[in-house]
Amino acid sequence: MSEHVVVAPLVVALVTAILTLGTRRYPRGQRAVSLLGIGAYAVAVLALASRVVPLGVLTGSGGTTETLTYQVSNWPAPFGISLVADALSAFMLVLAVAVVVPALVFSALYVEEFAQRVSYHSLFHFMLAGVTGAFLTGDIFNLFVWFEVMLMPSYVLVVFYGRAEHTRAALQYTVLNLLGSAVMLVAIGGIYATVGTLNMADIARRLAHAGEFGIDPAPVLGLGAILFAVFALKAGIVPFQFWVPAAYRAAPAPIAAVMAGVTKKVGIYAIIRLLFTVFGTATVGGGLAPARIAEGLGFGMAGKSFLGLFGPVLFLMAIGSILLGGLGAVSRNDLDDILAYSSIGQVGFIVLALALAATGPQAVRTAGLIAALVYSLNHAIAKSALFLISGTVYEAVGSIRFDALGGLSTRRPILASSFFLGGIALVGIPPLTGFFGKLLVFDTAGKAIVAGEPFAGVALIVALAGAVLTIAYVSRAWNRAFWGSPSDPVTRSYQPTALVAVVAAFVLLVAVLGIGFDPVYRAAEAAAHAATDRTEYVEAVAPEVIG
Amino acid sequence: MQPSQGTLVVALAVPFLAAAVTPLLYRVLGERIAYFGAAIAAVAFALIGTQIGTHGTVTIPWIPALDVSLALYVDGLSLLLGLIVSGIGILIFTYSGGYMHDEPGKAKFYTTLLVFMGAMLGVAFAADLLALFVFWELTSVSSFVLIGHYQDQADSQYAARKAMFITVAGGLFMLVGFLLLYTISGDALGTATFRLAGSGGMIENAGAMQEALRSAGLFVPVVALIAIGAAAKSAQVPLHIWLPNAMEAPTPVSAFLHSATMVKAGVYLVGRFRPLLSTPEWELVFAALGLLTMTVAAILAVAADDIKELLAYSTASHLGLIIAGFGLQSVYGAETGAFHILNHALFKAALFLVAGIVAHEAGTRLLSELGGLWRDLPITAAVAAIAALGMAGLPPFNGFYSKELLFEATVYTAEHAGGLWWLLPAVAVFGSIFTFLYSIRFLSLFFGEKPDALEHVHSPPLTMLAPPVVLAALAGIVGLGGVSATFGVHLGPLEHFVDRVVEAVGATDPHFGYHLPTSVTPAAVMSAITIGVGAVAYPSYGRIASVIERLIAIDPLRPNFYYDGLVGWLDRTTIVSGTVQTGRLRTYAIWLLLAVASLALAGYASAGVVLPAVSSIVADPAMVIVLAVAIVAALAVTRAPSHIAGVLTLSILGFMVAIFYILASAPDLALTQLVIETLVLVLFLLVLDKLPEFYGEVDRTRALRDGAVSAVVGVTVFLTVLISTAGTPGQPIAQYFIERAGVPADHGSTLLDFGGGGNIVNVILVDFRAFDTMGEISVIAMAAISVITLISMRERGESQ
Amino acid sequence: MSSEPRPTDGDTTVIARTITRVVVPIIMLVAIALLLQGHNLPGGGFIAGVLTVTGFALIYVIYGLRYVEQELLHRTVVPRSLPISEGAAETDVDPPIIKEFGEIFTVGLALAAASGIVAMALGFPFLSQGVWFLAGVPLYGHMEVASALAFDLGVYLVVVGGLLTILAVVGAE
Amino acid sequence: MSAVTVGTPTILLASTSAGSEAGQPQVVLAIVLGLLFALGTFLVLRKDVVRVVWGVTIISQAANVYLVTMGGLRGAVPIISHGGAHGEVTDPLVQALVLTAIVIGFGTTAFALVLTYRVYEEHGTIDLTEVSGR
Repeated sequence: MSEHVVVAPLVVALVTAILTLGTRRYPRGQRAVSLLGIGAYAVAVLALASRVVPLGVLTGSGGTTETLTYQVSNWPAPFGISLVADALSAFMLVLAVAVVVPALVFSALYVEEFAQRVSYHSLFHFMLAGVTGAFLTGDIFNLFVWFEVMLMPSYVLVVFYGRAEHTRAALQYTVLNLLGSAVMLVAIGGIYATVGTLNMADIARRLAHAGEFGIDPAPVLGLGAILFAVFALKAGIVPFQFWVPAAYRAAPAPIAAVMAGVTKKVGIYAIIRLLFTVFGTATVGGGLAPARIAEGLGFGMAGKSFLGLFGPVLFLMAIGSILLGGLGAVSRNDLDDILAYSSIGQVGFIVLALALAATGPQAVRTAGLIAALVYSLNHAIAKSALFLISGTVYEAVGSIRFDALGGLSTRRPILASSFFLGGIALVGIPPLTGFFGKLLVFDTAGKAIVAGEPFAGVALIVALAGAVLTIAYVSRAWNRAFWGSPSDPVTRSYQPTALVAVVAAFVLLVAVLGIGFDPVYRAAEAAAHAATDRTEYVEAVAPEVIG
Repeated sequence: MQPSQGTLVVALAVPFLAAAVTPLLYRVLGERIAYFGAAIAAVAFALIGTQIGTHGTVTIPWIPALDVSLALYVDGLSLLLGLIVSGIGILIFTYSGGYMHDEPGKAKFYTTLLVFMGAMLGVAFAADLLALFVFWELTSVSSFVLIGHYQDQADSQYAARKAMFITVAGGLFMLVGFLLLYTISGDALGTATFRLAGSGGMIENAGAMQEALRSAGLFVPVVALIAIGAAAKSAQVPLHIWLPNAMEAPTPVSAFLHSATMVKAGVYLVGRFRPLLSTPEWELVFAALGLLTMTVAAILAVAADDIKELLAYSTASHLGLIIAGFGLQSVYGAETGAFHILNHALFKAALFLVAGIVAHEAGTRLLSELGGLWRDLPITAAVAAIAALGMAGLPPFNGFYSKELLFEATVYTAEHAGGLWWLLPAVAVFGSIFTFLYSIRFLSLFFGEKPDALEHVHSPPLTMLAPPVVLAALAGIVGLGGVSATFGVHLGPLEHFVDRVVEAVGATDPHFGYHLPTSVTPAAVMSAITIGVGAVAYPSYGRIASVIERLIAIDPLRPNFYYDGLVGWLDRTTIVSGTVQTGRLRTYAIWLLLAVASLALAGYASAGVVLPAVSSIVADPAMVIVLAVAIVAALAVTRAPSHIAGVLTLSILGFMVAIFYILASAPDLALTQLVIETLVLVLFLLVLDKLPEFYGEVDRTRALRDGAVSAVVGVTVFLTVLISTAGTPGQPIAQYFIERAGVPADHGSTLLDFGGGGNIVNVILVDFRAFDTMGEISVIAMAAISVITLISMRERGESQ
Repeated sequence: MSSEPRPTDGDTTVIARTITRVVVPIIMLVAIALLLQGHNLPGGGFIAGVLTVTGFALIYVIYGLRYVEQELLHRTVVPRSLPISEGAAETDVDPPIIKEFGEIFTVGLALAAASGIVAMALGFPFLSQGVWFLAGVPLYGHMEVASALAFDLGVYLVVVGGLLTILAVVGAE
Repeated sequence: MSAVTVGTPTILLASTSAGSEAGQPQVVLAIVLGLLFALGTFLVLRKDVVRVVWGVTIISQAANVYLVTMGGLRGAVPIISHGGAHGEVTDPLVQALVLTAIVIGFGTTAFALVLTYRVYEEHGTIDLTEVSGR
């Protein structure tokens, strides 16, 4: 019960945030606390992850994954709030660590002194606490709270550097997310009213045995769809992507890195958790009309499961995201802009894998989830690294607009090589992690085709089109910014050595994890199994029954 | 004999390791780094050479979880390619030592060239589809970097991007083909495997694989996908367009990557897959693709004025020849492909190096500005003669024999299949005529009159001269082997080696031999026609070239029409930023709200939610009044004539909500709401004090549209409330809190399993769900910091 | 408008000032009562916190911010032309009063988090609460002490500090 | 770890007691909430930033009312004296949730207001049609 290792990452992030608030008068102390805090956070996450997914699982030498639970305030589930650390949560937490550690180190060197003291570190750690809480919690209202904890700092961090366009971006971002929060409350309230509980494991169990609990699961599908929409808003999937480009461009580089790398993945995580763990086996009596239509169109398999609705929805959203992100990115004239649009498209690939997972038979489902997770990991690392590189370019040159860049590859070869590595990881060149992401998405589509899902062919074509668009915009960014004759600003640029060192070390991860892909795959596999194993999840939380 | 794992691994690893140290080593060695590269290539060549005669697979595990290994397979085909790559590598590195003398970016150049060589060796030996793909894409990436070597030139950038675009995208198609094969292998072999060659691989079970592919209806798609990958890499029509642009690279790169080795990867792939997929469909796809390319590219070569461009089109054309050979199912087809890979590598690399010498020493690459160079460059001229005549397919030079084989193969197929298949030999001859024409035209730059504009041309340094001489000598020896074989003296080792290649591409029990024609065979007649027509047409070369030029100036026929159109559109399109991401919050909010509403409604509809029957509308009259006032207040807010009026009515709404909470037995909420509402009012007044009065009169159509959106949202919420209040879940968890919040009648001195407070709401907040509260107070603290930050950070920091 | 008298200052009537003077202490008292009784009767950290802030807000609206700072909190008023220049005081990122409020919510957060961590130290999960019944306390005789009170106090401080900060910053503009 | 002993589930209350009124759809509230959301939406779509903030405020307030409604509107004030509950009390859980939501809502509203002020400072207007632009 008192497995404090589960709550440790969250407590560390919270305490660090509070300490950085308390040390605002001592800038050096504050920075030291912040950096130590992120180190402690990394240790806490790794300790948790190694408990949940033992090393043996990663090396393939045996061992089994565990699902750890923790009842905050010592009240039993489902009455108290449960924290659940299974392989999926652990995977996402480690992904977060991979991004936030370099991002914070980068920030300490990059964000100006004054800004760091005002609030930067506290906001950063609160945001991290929100992310951590969202990954760990097993309670939907608590999820709302941690979403808010994550969003509140992100609002102001978007507008951190005050300029007209930043303010505009923040206004849009804030208003859309406030609407999202209100909508989320409605969904949570509705689910509570119809299912009678807030605990995710309990919801899953009650939905699976609706009759015993006297529940009519029918309304839950619609309410769940509302909840899903809120998650999609966080993940920036079409048609909820509107805030993404402006917000990412406005945010300081390390914040854009964390938002694209981590907070977006919170949305993805929540979608996986909701659709596959909580709703995975939920069915409604009577006919699911779209499911029947889908049946006619060949989406088949899911039958009357909730996924019968979400599969096609995810599919359409994925297609929209891939095309919109790709076509948006390809003509932009500014590094951050390209990266922001690109992140819409890249998340589309993740969602595409999820769509295939939602509609396909079990083998395709597992493959799709693994693909989505591996793709998420690559996107987190590569995209965050690219945002940091863009920040470094800004620091060195004073602009990230193409018309002011050019010739960086001769002037700043290490920085340029870092961008190149990150860029081709996005494209999916082997043996980088991005390749495995694409590979597994394609493989899932291939499996679905062999399994006789006609729409899988469309998925494959869209994925190929998206990949071609990725080549187009990455190569264009490279040509415009890094090749060519050095522009005046580039000629006058200086070498921010420490920043370059951070980004170079960070971006190497895409190669290291690609070449040593085996443990990554096994981790994703364990996470995918955890995501679909509702029984294990429910049994680990073991919500009690009254009456 | 089994190949040696250690030897192979070292041969493959050495180039990569060398690449890793090259940037540092360059600081020590400077220009001499070229010879370091040559030495590395020589080491690889020697190591691979020791494996001649072996056959089999060695496996190094890589990703056991996916059953992917770096399996290396040795047979004739992989040895052929491996030896070409490392052997020509030696010569190219040596040549570069002279050629790159004055060029920028040498450290990057040699590093990339070494990486490329390693990757190409990987392509040659990989037995696993995934490993093959890894190396395959690495060659594309190194090609990108090398084509863009002169990175400040717009042409180089264009060329590099185009090459990357086409080869990497083509690779993705191929990857899909590989994955389909992988999935199918699960049906065919029991367990899914990426293993292509070697024991337990797909080729060994070709029959079962074909059957499984067919029953899944995937045979043709897989062949097509692999064809796209191969065509992209080997510059087959219509994906050939990147190759002429790739000539922007330094000449050693053109010779190495874009004629002798990298472009051979696609051809190699076709050869490798031949034993697995060779069927009538296969024959149709690749014979057609190959012959089309052979002809079209040869025609385009005739129109070229730049010698490197001519050679580039010629390369595409010859690769087409090889593909056509591998496409044909007869043993002659296999022999054509196998033998021509070798011949082409020898003569084309030599020609490129010659072109490099000419460009380097004469300062131009335009045929129209060159001529009569043999006086200044006699050795180069001799090399060019041997190589170009081989390219033309003139006996007794090496290219002649492989072209004879192609003719033989097409005639064989036509004789057996009849009908339209007779087009094959016709097209082969037709294309070959153009090959003859441009080959002679290339050679002509050494003969005839030297243009006045051309100054004295220096002879090249030895490092640049020796490599083409070696290549031409080898080409010459291969050619002479055919002559001597006519008299019974065979070039045994070579013929034996080609035998093994032929075997590797799927012919059983081959007996390869080549010699000059000794009787009037159809192939000999076709050769005679080719040469005869070519010789007759050559005097009209200028006219033919200008006809072709006029033809390819017509847009739909222009080779780059489609690529430039597509990429140009992509680079400028505002389809997203102009129509979707408009920057208008209104649009964004409409999409968000409508999407949420439609998701919810779709959910209700598809779950078949039945609206609850409303028997009677029982409602507390007080509540009805309060809510009615709230609605009126909200309405008034929307119609408020000023900000102040709006805020005041807004707070009326807030106070009504507070009263509602009282009626709903929620005193804590009511208190909080009341006080918060006051604070909000104060805050609004403070801020509004500084804002301009702005009412934004609403125009009618917009109001209607917004009204419709609002109505949809309203109806969705209405339904949601109706449906969810009708729910009667058993055992709601709230009961637990009611029971456990208080203090039980009997208790000890400490109480842990009860809340111990009378106010259940407060006990939930500070105990049962204190975790929520912890998050919530964090939000409040952050709201405060955020407000401070908003104010104190304005006008600060980065401006973009 | 920083150190200038607010236009409203002149407008507030004597009645308003007098009423404020009477009402505010009552509000404060009620707030503290609400905080302490919150566990058993309506109230608690939130309500008490927002009520306290309302009291301050009332003074602020009637008397102006300067009064709050100078007379109530004995702070010198610096021209609050935010953003404060970096050179002004090396350690001050906030204007004085906001710094004070900032400390209040920081302490509140720390208190709330610490109460949770203490539970961990005692071997219970994060944020576990307990109640102790003490016998023989003078005057009360029988008294119950809820650990949740510490947490609630933290909540109170955060609400007071946070909301006052917002009011002060907005008002200072 | 004595609190762990809570683990043994005891029959606390008959499950039907709280749900006795819950099955009755709240038509009046459904209409009111529908209208509030609709009016809030209408405001969010205006070009005056202040009105947009009002709209968001109304919507989040309506969401809170909705949440309270979800607890069922019958029953006594959820305050109990020592010794346990007597009589039927209304669902305290939703009230606690709404309390959390109200306070969070205040924080975000305050932020949105200051942001509005910033928008005015940066753009010299709070007309969204002028503020937008790509």
